[in-house]
Amino acid sequence: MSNATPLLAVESLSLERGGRELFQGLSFEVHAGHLFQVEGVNGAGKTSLMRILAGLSRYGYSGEVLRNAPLLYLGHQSGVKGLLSPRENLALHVSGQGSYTDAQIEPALAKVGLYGYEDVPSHALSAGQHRRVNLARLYLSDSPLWLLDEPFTAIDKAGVAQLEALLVTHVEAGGAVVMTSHQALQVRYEVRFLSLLEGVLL
Amino acid sequence: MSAPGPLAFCLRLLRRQLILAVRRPIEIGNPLLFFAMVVALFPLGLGPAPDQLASFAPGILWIIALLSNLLTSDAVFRSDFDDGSLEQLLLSPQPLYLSVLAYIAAHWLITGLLLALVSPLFALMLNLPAGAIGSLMASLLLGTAVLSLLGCIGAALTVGLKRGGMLISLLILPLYMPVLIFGSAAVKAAVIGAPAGPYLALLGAMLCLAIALAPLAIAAGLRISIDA
Amino acid sequence: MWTFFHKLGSPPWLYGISGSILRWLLPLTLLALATGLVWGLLFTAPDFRQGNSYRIIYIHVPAAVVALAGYYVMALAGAINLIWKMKMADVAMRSAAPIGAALTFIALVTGAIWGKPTWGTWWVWDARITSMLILLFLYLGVIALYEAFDNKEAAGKACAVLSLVGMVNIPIIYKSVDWWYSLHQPASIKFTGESSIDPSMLYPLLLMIGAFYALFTCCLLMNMRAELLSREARTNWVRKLALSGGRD
Amino acid sequence: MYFQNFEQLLHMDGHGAFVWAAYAITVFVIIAILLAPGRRQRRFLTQLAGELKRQRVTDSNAGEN
Repeated sequence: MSNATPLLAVESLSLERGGRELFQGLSFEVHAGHLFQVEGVNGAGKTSLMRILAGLSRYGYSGEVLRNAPLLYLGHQSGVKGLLSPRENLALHVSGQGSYTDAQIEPALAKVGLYGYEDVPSHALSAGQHRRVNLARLYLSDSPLWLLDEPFTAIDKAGVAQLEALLVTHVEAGGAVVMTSHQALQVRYEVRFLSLLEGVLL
Repeated sequence: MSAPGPLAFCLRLLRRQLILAVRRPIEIGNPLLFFAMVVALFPLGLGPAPDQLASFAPGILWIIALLSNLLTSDAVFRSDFDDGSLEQLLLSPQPLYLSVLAYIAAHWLITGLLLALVSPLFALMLNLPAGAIGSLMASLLLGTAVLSLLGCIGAALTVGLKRGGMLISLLILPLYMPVLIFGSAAVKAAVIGAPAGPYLALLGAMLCLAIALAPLAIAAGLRISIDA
Repeated sequence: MWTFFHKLGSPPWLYGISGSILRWLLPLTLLALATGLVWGLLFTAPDFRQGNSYRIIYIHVPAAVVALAGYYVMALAGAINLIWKMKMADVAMRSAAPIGAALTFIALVTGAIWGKPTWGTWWVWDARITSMLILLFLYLGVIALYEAFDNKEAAGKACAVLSLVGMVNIPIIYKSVDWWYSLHQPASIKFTGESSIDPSMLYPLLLMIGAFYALFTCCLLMNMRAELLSREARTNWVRKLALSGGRD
Repeated sequence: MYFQNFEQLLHMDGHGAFVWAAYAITVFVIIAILLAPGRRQRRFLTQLAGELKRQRVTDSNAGEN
């Protein structure tokens, strides 16, 4: 397994913001089946790291990031349009990773607890429900690499448990996940921890 | 669940932008209302003499079209930037060049095209000779497309800034000037009975150049703005 | 060749070499400027149609020429920054903008002053002056955009894109303004000279154009040195320089 | 020298005010853009030197404690 090409390889990544070194010489590889949780206090640079990994930040850091697989990045903002219904939000999504039929979208929305809300204008939904619309993309996605920045924010307990189960299913099926979260994952799976200061903890 | 082809994706974006616009009709109505109101300002400022208005009409109509285009172009990427959709667009495996063109096409359809369609009404209010209305519409159709392309460059560069509104006019208005020159010249030519074709051809040439190059600048600008 | 590029990317080397270039270029520039000014003001015969007011040509034309060239320098530096991610190019672009704007300003003001005795009015929508005005707007746009960004690296890239867009547009703007002017040109206003310029007027003019180019280079290098220092404030060589009181 | 005397030079057949004003403004702007970077550089260096001195003082204080 370790000989295979990693889905994501990071080599001696360093980032400085405002004269402060957030991380230095960070190197790690993400292979199929890996579930990474990035650790660090607020302001440690977790979001900066995720944006660099996704390819949104393209300068200001030094080091190499090799992306070998299609990735799905969920950031702090949900990208859900209030004027569109959840169904339209998914069917007309700007990420352009798939074309989804109603037969695919409806079960995905049902799984994130939005059954019956498919055609309600999204501005009538709560912040947590917006996040859920966004999370429904995980059920639709066939990208092997998921980069999730604080996916549990504004999600209730049952939703968190469901999401954790989804993550395990994904990595067991040969995917990989890199995520940030302040709460420990409650999963029966080997979670690798990535510290911004010390690299991969084993 | 295969990814859509580039063209299908463009059409999807176009549809998305148009649905978003149609669901907020006031956004479509605003530029037209602006157009109507500024047209009403000119007789108040210049005096109601029909001859005088008629001789200024090509310039007036073109300047208002330009301003209403400028005012709306600021918003093209704004809401997508605010809610994070723009990040997803940039991460998409689809060619950004074409995606950007879809955004611009949507912007042109809901501002430039509509302005061109209602312009005969305002042209009559300003006493523009009826013979010039055809070339007014044609020049607006071509010219506002160029304006949309240029305006989106400014929008892409300033979308990450809190106070982008005034800045975008400073960046973009100098680039609008050639379009204004040839657009109003086309109408003036038609007023005096000269052929407007050469001017329209020049506008068309500008449109081709802008379609080829502007999306590159817009794509680069969006990547920079997302990163700032 | 590559070592040269490598050195070009090294701030201390650039700081040193620009210092030694300035040491002889700056006096030379000042000398050329002074010579050109005195020559143009005192030793040339007046134009037979415009009289003495034409003497403004010795500052107006060089300023306009170099201001336009400066925009291309700025855009080129921006392109290098975008393509090869060279930090020095960003420094150069940032440094070129205010100089170009100042030269454009000179060209505009002298043009307006020249217009009063020649055309009887301070401002004429003449093709050249209008183009200069648009060029000033383009420069100010770049400067304003740079100042609007908090993240200076992003600011540099955004300005690079904007100045490249401007560079593509400048020929179009110039051509269209030129054409627009010829369409509307009132019969009473005609540009004189130019086509048959006398050698006795040409030589000081050429000297002044050269002097303005040199002036642009000097100011660019000096601005770049100041910019380099503030960007490299955390490095040892700048600290050493600060402690030694600025003597290099 | 084209002009006969100083007065003629100043007057320039009535165009003197324009010519001299244009030249004065130009010289003024040129001097401004020539001096600006030098001033900026000096200010920056003295500021940095002061910062470094302060730092050294605090460092040596820390060393004594």
